[in-house]
Amino acid sequence: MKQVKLFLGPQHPGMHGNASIHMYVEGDIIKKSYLLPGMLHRGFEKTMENRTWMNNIGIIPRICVPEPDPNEMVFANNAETLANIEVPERAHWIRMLILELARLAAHLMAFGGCGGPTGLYTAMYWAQADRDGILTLFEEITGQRIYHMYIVIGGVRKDLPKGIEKKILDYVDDLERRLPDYEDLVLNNPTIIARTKDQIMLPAEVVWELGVTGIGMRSATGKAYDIRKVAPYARYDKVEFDVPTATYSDALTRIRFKWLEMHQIIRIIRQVLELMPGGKVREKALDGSALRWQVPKGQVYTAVEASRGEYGYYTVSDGGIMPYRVAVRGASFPQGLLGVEKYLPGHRIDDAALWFDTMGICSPEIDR
Amino acid sequence: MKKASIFAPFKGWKYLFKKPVTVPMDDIFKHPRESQDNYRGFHVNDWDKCIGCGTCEDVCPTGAISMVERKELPDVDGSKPERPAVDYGRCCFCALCVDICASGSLSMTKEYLYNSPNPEDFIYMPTDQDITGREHKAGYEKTESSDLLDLVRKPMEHVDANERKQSFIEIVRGFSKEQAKAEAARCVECGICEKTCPAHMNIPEYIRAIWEDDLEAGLNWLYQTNPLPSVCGRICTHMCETACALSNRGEAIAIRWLKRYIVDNMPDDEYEKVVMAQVSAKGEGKVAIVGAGSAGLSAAYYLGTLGYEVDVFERMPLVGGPMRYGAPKYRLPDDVTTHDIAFIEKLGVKIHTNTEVGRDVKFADLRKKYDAVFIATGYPHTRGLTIPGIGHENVKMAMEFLAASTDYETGRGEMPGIEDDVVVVGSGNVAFDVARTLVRFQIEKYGKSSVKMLALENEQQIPADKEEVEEGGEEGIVLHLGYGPKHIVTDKKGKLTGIEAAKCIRLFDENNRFAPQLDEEAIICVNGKQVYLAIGQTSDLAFLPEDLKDQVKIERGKIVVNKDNQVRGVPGLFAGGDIIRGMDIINGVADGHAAAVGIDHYLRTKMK
Amino acid sequence: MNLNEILTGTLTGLIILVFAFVWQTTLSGVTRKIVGRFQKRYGPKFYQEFRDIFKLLTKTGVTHGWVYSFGVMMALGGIMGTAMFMPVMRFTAFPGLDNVFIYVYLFAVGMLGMAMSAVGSGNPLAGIGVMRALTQMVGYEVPFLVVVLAMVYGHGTASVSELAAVQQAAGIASWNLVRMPIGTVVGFICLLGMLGKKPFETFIAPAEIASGPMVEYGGKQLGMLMLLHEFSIFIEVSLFVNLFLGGAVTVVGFIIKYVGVFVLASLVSQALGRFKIDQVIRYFYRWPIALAVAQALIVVFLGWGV
Amino acid sequence: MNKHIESVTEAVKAKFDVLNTEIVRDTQAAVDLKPGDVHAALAFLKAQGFRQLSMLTCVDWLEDKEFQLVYLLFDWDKGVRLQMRARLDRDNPKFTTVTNIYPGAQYYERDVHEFFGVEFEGNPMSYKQLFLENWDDIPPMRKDFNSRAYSDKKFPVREYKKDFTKAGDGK
Amino acid sequence: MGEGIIEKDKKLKEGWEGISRFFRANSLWMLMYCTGCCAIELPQAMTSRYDMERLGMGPMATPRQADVLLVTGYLSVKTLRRVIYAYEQMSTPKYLVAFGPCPINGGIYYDAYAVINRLDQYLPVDVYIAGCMPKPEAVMNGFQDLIDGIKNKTADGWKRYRDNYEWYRKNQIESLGELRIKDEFHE
Repeated sequence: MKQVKLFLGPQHPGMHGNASIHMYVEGDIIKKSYLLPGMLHRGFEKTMENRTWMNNIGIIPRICVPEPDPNEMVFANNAETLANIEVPERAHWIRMLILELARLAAHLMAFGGCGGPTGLYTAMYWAQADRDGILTLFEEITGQRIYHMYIVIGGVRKDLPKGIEKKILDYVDDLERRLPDYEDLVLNNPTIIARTKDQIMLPAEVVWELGVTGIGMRSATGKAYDIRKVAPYARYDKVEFDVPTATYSDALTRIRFKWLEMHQIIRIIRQVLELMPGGKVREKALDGSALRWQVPKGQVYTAVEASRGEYGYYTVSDGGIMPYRVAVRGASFPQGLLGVEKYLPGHRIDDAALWFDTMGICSPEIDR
Repeated sequence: MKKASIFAPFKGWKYLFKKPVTVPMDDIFKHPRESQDNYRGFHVNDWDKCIGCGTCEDVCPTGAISMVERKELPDVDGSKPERPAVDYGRCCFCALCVDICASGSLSMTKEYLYNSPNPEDFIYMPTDQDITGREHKAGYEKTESSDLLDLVRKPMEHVDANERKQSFIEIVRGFSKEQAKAEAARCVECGICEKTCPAHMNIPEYIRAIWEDDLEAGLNWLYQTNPLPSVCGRICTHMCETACALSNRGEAIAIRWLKRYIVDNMPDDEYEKVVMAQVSAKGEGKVAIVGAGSAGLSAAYYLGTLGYEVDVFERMPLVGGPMRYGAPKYRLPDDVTTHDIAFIEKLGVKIHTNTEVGRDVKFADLRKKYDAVFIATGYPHTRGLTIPGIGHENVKMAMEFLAASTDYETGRGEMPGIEDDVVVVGSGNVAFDVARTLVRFQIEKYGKSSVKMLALENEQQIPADKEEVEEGGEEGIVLHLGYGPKHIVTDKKGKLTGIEAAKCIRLFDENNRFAPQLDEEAIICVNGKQVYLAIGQTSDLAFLPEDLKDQVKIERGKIVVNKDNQVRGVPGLFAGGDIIRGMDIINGVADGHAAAVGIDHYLRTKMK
Repeated sequence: MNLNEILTGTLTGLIILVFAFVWQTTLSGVTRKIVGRFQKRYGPKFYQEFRDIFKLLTKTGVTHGWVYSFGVMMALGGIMGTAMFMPVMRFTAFPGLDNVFIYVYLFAVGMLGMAMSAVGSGNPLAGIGVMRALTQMVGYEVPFLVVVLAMVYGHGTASVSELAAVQQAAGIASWNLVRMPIGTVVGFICLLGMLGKKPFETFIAPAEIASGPMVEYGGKQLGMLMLLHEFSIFIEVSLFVNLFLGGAVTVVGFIIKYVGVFVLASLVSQALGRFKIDQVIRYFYRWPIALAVAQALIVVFLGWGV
Repeated sequence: MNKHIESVTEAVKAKFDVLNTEIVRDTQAAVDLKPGDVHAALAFLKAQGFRQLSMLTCVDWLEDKEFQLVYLLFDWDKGVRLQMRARLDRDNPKFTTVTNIYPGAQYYERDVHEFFGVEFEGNPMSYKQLFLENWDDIPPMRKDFNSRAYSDKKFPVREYKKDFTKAGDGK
Repeated sequence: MGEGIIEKDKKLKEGWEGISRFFRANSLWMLMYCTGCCAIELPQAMTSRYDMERLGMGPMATPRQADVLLVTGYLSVKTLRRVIYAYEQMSTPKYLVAFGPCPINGGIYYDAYAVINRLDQYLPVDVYIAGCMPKPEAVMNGFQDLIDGIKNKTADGWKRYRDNYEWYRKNQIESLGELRIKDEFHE
């Protein structure tokens, strides 16, 4: 049979973000495929070497657009480790709140996003509308909807505004009431089940081979491989939550995991709001004005659990006012590049977009 | 977990009968929804508050802000006539500029709607209007936690009041390396201080050198404009710190202490290298300098570096003028002055002490023997007061007292005769110097101190430095502020018992001229056995020959000079320091430098 | 058939065409609003579809060779021709010529034109889309024809207007919906397939093959394609109304039935995902075909529903 | 302090010629190895439980004229992270692939090659451009590459014609 | 007489243009191409909360079908190349809306080696929307501006592109090297 070359993206309705999958198909079956990244390559790692430590907070959220806060968190955390800064207790809890809200927004987007490749646009409409509530909360807390620049070296930029706790609780209560609707619409929908059950498998060996993390890893290995549990940061060791695990990772499981995790996020948010102590929110331990903050020499890597998996920065400081080098580990780098090359072939064209979606691939963080 | 069923997805049809979550069209187009309180919208800038420091420009991670000079703005101390323009083709709305703004003038609105087909429309100079031109509400503003400036000065260690009262030990201990670096890191390099400094010292540059731990470069920067850094690092009036951008919201950078840190921590041999490295071309000519105060020494140094033959004539036995005979040793130890002067002398400058022009040397001879003459004789005399009883023998003059006390401290004279209960009239730095010196003497002589101060100015108007007032208070000086002296009170035996003063209602008249008005009803009497007058100083130009006196124009007690510090209408005669500007050490340094440049210029043109 | 009949027939056909266009385009807009409600929003104005179509027609077109250009014309012509034959209420342009099979064949002309044109554009995605469309057609045609044949057998006529008339005898009870409920369900599922509604949207599938056959259309050609789309919806829904819901005597009746069917199909579509093409075939060849055969057996052997 | 962190560094120290070790934080350590030991050490550590290569990256030490390869390993069961670092000669940056130990390294090696110019023998794919297209300069992440200059040369910047210096403008 | 006919012709043409503009303004189909980060607010604008369909705007799968090209934020050189392909494939009249600061003057990537600074060097832009990133309301107001621009004939970027094609092409090639490349670099 003749092989035809197809491009999934960069301009393609099924593509999340600006990337391209080159596929050679025979009939409907993909025989060979590659990801063409770099359409969103901005040279962030280089740009960061030319900005001061504080200035970097202003630009890095753009590395991962749907969930920008882990960027700020790992960057700040690296600098704090190198400079030995003790973050105030309250700031830890606010950071958790922000990270969980961001995770919730990202999960809603990804959960609704699976409606795109499967044709269930209603899920997307609903989820995006619910996500808007989080963005409004973010606007009130941090000052912007998408790029918050809120988690900074030494804590967080501002204290929570008055009365926000109630708004957050109202929002999560409201969302929790609607989660069963999502289950009915997506997870119990026979057409979606037909598309996703027992398909687009991710066996445990592949997880280890590629280095896939996050939901993919947990749904395949059956272990709670979540950095929040394995090596807790902030104050995740002080809150109770479950990590859904499974040993059979098909597309449906991975979509369902997002839904299950949303419940856990809501649980964490409630605990955070309940347990959050008072006090100051930022420790200014670096000397001088932000123009002259110097971080001591050292090399450190920090990773947090983003909605898509392990998200980390490797930061090198030579003691100057700018980082000497920052390397970004995008959570979707392994499954996005090597995964597409090795494990997408054999699937049908129809699966490519869904593969991309359920593996949790975010092209800006691959490209940087 | 519910079971999958074909009917499950249709349960969502219930939303057909519910109100949609959509924002109505009117809320988007006609009356766009208001953003949340904290929203980082477009910039607004309060031009009255803005000082044009350009810190926003420095911090902007995208290079979106550029400072634009505005001609209509006044170019005054503590600000620049520049205002930021924001390029919305760059801005990423991070609000770091708001967080760092030194004056707190920048903030953001809640506005978020702006679009245009013309890219030229996206650069804007924020005023109280943002780029949209619509009515707006305040959005993002900085808080204490988001502030990016370090507004608190690194604490400077001082000798405790009780300890320092006992002797003339230097009060300020100076920065350690860590403290100096940390203090230097606070600087935002706006350069506003540089304009205010009479000597226009390269303040941001030498602070940066400290921060980068490159003291040699720092010292180099210092000697570009100031050959008396050790002295200025201690007793400069530091107008730069008043102007400092950080002083708008917090404590100014300790520029004076940082300067002192450089000179104190530089080993002598390297120090000499830096000083000698300044020497450049060989100039031809001889210059006489009258007075070895700050202006005279500064001129001598720079003329020396230019290779001129310089002779300095000093009336007193020690070099330094007010540095030596004015400033008390607890502020300016003697060896510091010697240290600075030693390097100036190393350049080959000849200083003739105990040589008073007009008495030992004729001024007319100087004019003949030298190619140029620079007069910087300063304010050697205390201004008098015309009130009844002022001629009493126990009414003493500040300058004379300070000179005598220097002689005592340096072992050249007796302790001046002081009583155990005294009143100092005046509230300038000199008055405090007198008062605090008196405290030390009293403790040495009587074991306890009782010094009172009487001044016209009230607490807000007081001209002395804040730390002088604070430290004076710590040392037990009692202030009587806001009273003008009426007459000296004596008892029947003619012994001085105090001074009577009336409440001062007003210090300046409508034209802002000094014209104190006293309330004759509210009278107090401050008791004391001696009265020290420290209400200002005057110059002494008696040495000038008669023919010159006519040519030299004097306005309000100050000689009028042109921009090269040449006395107007008298070629070859230059003047500087207190006699042209009033009392200030850094003014002297600046004048000395300017005069050196002027003399160099004058001599070069003359030689040709 | 004399000239007079042909003339009046053509005139009626044209009126039906205009009606079809205005009606279906309006309804499409209204349905977008209803579907919007399901998605918790308001949706566009009800006349949005008109604006879309006219806008496309004012744009410049592109051509990818004569096969492409001719195919579009052929498809539009074929579908418009088919629409003219559709009995609406009591009006039939060409009485006696409204045999069910006429639609099947005439419809195929339109589909063929479109397939030709799409393949002619040279885009592999269009090729895949056409392949999928034809495969899907094979999928839904078989059960649908089985049900229709059973109906034809039961009622003894193949004329759509007559089939409709038969059902108007005794009110709702005589509708095929009641007489042949299993057949109606199969018919509705096949209608979803014909309309390209989810779960049978596979041949358009924007997220997979970027709207399939339509991938290379733009400007005027796309406008024509949209017109074609409206007409084919009209044909398919009217056919369903006539065959299963007893046609219509009055305008109100027709409109209610038509709206009911179309809105239901759209709502179902929005609540479901799309099948893969192999699943489509497997699906049609499992339940609908089994039910259709069962319905046929019931009609033929038990005589129920006749 | 995580109890495993020291045992791991000790084990590496015992087996290999370790240049330097450093405890970065309570769950993270760093070891500097000679380039020749990297493969053996990676294989050893993988057997010890470091089943994941989180990232492979590179640091350009321009003044030392060296490239530093950093292998970030993570043990998911113990929650311990290890930075394994080795320095290469900057003028001749060649190394051997580790894809036989960690297959996931393939694209990281490609990334490092693209942005630093380090060649990985045994990974033929690593020689091809990935993120960049028509790149016509030295590898961009090297310290001697000036991003601003390149941008200014290639992409014109807008020069606004608006004049703010006059009073009353900008309103 | 002849003049009368020309006059009438002109009027007819104008009338037709007016009608066309009315339809174009109220039915803008946008190309779903997320070129940069500002695309993250587009789903918000398009879905239930802001429901952009009310403006007659909807996403379209391919450039041929679309009327508006959205440059959502920065353009890396690699994307610029594809955006140019896409823009040239769209059938006229076509419009281009640029989001955020990056297409105006480089935004935060003004010194990045991989991102262009000024979009108007390469493609004509009809509306710029300020904000990083623009809120959905801002996006919709931007589109409203575009709609107004179409109605009063100011949004004519596609004509500019046609008339100054050489100039645009020259700039494109200067920054991109070659315009068309075969991106089969994997094989």
